[in-house]
Amino acid sequence: MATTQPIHHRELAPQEMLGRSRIWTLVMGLAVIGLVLGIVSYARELTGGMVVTGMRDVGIGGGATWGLYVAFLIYMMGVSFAGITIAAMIRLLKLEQLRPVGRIAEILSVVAVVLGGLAIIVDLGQPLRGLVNLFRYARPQSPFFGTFTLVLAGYGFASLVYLYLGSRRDAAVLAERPGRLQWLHRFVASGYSDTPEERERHDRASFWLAVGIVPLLVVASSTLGFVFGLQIGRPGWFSALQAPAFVTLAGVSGVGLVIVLAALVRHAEHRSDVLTPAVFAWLGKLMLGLLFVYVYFMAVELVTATYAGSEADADITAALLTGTYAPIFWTSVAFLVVPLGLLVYAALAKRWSIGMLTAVSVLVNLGALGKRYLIVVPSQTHGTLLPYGEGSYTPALVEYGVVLGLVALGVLMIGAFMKALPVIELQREEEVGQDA
Amino acid sequence: MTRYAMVIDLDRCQGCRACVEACKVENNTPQGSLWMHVFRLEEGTYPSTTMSFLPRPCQHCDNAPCVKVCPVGARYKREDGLVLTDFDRCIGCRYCELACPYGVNVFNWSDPAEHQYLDWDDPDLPDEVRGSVPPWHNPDHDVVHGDEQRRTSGGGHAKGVVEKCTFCVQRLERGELPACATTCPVNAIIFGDTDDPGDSVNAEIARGDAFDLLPEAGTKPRVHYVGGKHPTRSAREIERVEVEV
Amino acid sequence: MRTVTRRRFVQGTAAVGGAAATSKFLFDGFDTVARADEVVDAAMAQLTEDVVPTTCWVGKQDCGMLARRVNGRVVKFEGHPANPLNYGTLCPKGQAQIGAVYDPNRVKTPLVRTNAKGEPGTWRSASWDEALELVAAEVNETRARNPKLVLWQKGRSKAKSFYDTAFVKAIGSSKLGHGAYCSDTGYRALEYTIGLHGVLHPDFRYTKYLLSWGWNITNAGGNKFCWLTWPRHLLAARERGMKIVHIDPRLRSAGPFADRWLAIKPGTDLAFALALCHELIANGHIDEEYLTTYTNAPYLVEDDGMFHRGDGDEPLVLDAATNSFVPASQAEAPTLRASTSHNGVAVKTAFEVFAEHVEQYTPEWAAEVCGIATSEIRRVAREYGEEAVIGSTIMVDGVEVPYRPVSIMAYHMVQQELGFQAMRAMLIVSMLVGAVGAAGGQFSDKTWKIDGKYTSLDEVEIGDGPYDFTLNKSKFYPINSGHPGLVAKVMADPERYDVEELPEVAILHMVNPLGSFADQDAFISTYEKFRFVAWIGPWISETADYFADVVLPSATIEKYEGPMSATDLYVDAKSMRLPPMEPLFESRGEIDIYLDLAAAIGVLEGEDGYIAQVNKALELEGEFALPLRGRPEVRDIFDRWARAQGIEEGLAFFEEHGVWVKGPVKPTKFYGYATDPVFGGVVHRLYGESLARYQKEMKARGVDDLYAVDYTALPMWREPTMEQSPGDYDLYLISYKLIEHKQARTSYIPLLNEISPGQRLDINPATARARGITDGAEVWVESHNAVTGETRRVKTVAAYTEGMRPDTVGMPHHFGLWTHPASRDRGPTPNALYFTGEGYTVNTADQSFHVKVRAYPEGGESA
Amino acid sequence: MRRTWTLTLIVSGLALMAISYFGLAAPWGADSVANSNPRMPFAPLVFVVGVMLLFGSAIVYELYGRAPRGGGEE
Repeated sequence: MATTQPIHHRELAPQEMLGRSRIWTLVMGLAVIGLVLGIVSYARELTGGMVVTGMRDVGIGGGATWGLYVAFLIYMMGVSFAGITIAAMIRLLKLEQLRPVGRIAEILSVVAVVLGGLAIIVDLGQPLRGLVNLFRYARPQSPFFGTFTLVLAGYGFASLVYLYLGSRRDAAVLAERPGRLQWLHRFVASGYSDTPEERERHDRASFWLAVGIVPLLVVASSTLGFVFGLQIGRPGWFSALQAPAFVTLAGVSGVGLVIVLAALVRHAEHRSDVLTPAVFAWLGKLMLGLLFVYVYFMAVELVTATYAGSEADADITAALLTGTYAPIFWTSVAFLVVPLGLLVYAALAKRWSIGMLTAVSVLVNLGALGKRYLIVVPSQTHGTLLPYGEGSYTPALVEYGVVLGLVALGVLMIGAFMKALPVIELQREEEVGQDA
Repeated sequence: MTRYAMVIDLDRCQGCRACVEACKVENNTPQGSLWMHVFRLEEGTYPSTTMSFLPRPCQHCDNAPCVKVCPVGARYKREDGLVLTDFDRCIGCRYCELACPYGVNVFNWSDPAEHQYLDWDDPDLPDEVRGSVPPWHNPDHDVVHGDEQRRTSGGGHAKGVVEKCTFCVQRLERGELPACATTCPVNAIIFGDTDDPGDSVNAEIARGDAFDLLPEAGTKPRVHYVGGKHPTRSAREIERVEVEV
Repeated sequence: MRTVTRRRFVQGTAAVGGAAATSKFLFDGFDTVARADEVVDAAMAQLTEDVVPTTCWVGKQDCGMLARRVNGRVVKFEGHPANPLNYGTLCPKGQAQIGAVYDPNRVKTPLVRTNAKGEPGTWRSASWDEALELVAAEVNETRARNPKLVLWQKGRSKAKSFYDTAFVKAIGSSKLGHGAYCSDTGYRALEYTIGLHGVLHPDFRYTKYLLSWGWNITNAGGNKFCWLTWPRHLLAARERGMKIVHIDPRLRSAGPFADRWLAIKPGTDLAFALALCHELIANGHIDEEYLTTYTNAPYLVEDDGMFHRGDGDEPLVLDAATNSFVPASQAEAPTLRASTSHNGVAVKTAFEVFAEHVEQYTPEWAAEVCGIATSEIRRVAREYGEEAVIGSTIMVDGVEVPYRPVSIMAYHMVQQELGFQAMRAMLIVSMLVGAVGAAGGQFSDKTWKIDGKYTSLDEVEIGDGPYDFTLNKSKFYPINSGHPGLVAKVMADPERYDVEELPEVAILHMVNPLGSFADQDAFISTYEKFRFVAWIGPWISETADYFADVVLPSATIEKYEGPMSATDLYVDAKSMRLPPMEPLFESRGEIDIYLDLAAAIGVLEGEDGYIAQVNKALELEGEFALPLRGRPEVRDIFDRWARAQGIEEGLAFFEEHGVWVKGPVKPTKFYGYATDPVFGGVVHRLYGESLARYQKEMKARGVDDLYAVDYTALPMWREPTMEQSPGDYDLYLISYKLIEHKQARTSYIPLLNEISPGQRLDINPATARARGITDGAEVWVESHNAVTGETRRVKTVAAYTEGMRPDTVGMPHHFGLWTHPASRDRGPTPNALYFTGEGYTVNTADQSFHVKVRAYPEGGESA
Repeated sequence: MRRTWTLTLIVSGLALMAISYFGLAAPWGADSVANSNPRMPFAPLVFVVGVMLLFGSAIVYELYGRAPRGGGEE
């Protein structure tokens, strides 16, 4: 039976407000340290110039001019893409059982966009000019235009809206209870009343929002792929596969992070009630699908590089398979292929252990990072078309520091959100009613 | 209407790198920033070894990848064929550097003012250079150029921006040839206007043995080569320069 | 601590607070519109710009330059379009020298030493007057006893060396140059053989077949010109179809310009040349007319190797016309080949002797010695002989001259133990086909001017000692090139060389024995013996650093110097170095320094004074002569010179035009065949009778065979002394020039160090791998003295190249300096590996730059 | 009314994006100085604004006629 009653009459289950566990505090503490390190590192880069990084000019400089930062940017864009896709799919395909991870995905998406944006800024030689000149002069013809405007402004904003609208109801619930954050909850709730028409309206709005977002995402992530895909000057990049490959690997890593976060929340905040194995199984299958496609792309790319490839492509492939980059390459491949195996097994055995999925997710994300790195760097150090000889690139401590800082910032943002609003949607009272 | 082009005669080039030095002095480029590079290449094994030289300025492509990818239009193509960089607009994303198949772009990794061959121990240095850094500071680089009125000549203007060969835009405006073409002791660098039928550069381009660098990249360079042959990837670079950024 | 307290210039900026630096970074050129306009105004404000003609200072040939000045400061040097040497172009050094001009590490004031000699110096600034007085006092103290004990030594002379030779004459000092390290071996050989002052270079206008014999085509010039001018000639010739045979262990020197590469074993050039002679005679490629008419080839030689003079004192020839023995000068048709007897004395023509002598030097034999295929040797000999088209003539500017379009370019390669005779043999190759002084054939000097040494070298009187410290006219080195390295050896052990008086005071002018001469150790141990050393130069050289008592800072380009010949062989011109700026810091132009020094010493005025000597050297007579009283202005000296040359405007002409182009040189000036009298009236010495005489006299005075062995009438092969080093010293070390550098001093210029960073060991990859030496890795090079057994080693980095003979390694001869911050840590100099003295010095007292070495990786000492 | 506003925002958002991308931003091409400047200064910003309007419409749709503060209506 489902009789509507004003929500404030309902008692809030204690576990529904999160962010109180010891683990949470510990993680936040570490994040703060990481952030400080990041800030210190970036300060060094600003004052000393980018000479403090490991990057150098391509050619006579014998280096790579894009390095860890860009690899991280691409990775984050992928995560963000995947996050919002999952959220949107939950809407579009009415995947009720996945609703508990919906918001996790949304948050992930927003955070990832922010980090990606910052990654671009720290990679600029003239960061402040960048902020102004991009808005002022950005050229559609430059793939950067797409990456920058569409990705950052576009679905950064879109996912923010999405997150906001989705959070109103829970905010309204919390707004009822006095507390330090009541003002915030009231603001977010912005007069949400749990009337049927309000709900119905919200559902419709977020449905169309989702409909709007998904194509945008494909375009956006593809342009990011084009940033590399369209470069004739860079052997190993000029590949039609880049865009689709980008999108799929993005999906893989994103789903992975969702799984990790979900597992973390489930364990740390004891939410096995909603984050059921079924949820994980579903995500696992999704990852299996994407991973399968990606590994296929990877194989095709390798084959084309080894056989059809030009001399330059051949050199890069050599560097990847047997040369300088072989360790990173084969590790990344293993981190993607082994999980695929595990997932296939799980699918056949119909046994989706959360532990295994979490492990797999961590692996694929490391693998994804590695692959991003290998797309960016080798073509610069080993792909020069004129006989410059081999170059080399090793990220400097400063770069690791800055990236660490960015990750830490992301963690802090998520943690803060958990404090402010339920990271898992509050159950609607008809469900409560069922529980009762 | 003028359309500038350069022809480099590999039958004449002796690989002396005078062009490199002329460029550096003329354009005040900072330490580690070589806009012109001369490959000294070696192929084969003793005793059947062959050697060749290959000067490599910016190719000033008509279909320039760097121009296409520049997110803010700091790198742009002029109607007269020059591909220039607006040092005051560049945001330092180094996308042009990746897009260029020839590797001609140079980024100011550190403060150029502190990389002008002057960081030696000397208390009197400031007085000696009398505020002009480098001591051979060329005032042409302080002013704007072309109808577009942008500051595009010279190097080392700011930390964190990309620079490259400009065909010596400041000299062209004075009616002079680029520094490299002027100084070449064996006149291996021919520079001129392809829209002027009388210009000797056209005859050179028309030579049967003329070729472009990396034609497969479809960049349509305005720098052409005659004599010699396109370097193969089996060529080894000897006597590499050691840039210190 | 070398000079007054120093601190890092960059500290100023480094000290800027983090916050400030950050904002500087963030906002640096942030405003993207306003900025441009501001700078326009800023820059447009009061700029005065002009152009001053001058000449290059960094190289040896003083190319014409235009200095672009902004507000009185030079911002760029460009080639002078009208100067025949460079026609508007400049080499990398010419471009980069602006870095040397503004070098903050130049000596800024006269310096006086404040610490003991023999170690890096510490200095105090002094006034010019004080410094000059110090030098004058020491010089006069020694001059009073024996002016020859004052040693004046200079590196390369820039422009006409009138002002310094005038000084040497005025104070009557001894004099040393750098010649014995340059190509003087070749100079001696040519002066002696054909009377020209120079080494071998071609008539590029017509030559079609060039033996590039150890010529570093793409990096170095020849003895008469810098690299810049020669390649211009070479390319023009090549575009006319000239073929280049590159005879050099190292391909890089000719790079792409070698049509054929003969990787000859170092030190065997004499053998190769003798084999060519053998083949030319065998193939009948002989210009009989030239040989019989203009050389001593038909002279009759007795068994003792001396000419057959009969009763008179002129050598006799067998006149085919009258079939009688007549003095050479009276013969109508001397016989070239004859073996007969006269008055019971068995005689042969010199040519006969030569032909029999080279019988042994077959291509097969040479192939063994030189490591070149027999077929290649035969081929070169055949092509050279055929291309010579013996007997043909050509009209050049209305003058008919013999046409022999085959020639040899050879320069520093003669700096080897057998260099003197090797050069003679190479010249004889050219003589056999009559290419000497012919169109397209063999040149040596800019004009066909007979040098006084043609006679003097033939009439050397070997004394009995005691000898002067240069061993001039000694039984050790009767033909003497004045070898600073030998002087060092002599000073180390005078008794051994029968020398009593050693120099006490040295005035070193831009010469840096410690850095640029072979046998560094010898110099370090000898310059200590000078009571007083004065140094003149823009920087403190290594020699000055260790041994100078007083340093007099000279200007770089910002001074008057000249006059300079600007001829490129074919167009005659003169140029001037004019100061584009006032001398920087407290430096002074050299001429001012010598004027002041002469005044301080008290030899400025008077009949044989400095001024009088300058008048003589510049041929300033009558109205143009400088008054012998009072110190002249430097500009006035050159103004008088210019007017004496018939230029009414005087120096103003050069101040306006930069170069004085006199027009094309007449063929009668440089074609030996076309001069009047032909070849300047000298007889070319195919047969070096006097050399054999010297050997007799030397042996009579009981010198070691090592000194006398190469004094032979005809070039004779022997194994170089270095071959006696033990077998594990299995590599030959050669050194060579890089186009980016001039000697070692250009390593003061960071602009050049950037494109040519430092020392390296060029080594064939196969050779390197066999020794476990990897590309770019540190490697030890250890040399061995075959005479004394001494070994020396330096560490550098390996540079693989397939363009190097597997049994040969090479090092550029620059670098190895330590006084200038920019030149520090650029690796060692190969001069630290070479030896001088017995076994490593040519019989004309010139330096050999060959030595046997072994190479092993860092850490592989035991290897 | 709510619908009208929402649609207006969506349409204008799309319009701004289109106009900026095709009309105001720097023209496609690499052969003239004109290619390096947007036809209207800050055209890219207009594009971003367009994107924001487009998705902002959802907020308007949901919040139309609501005060930003206050918890539910009595």
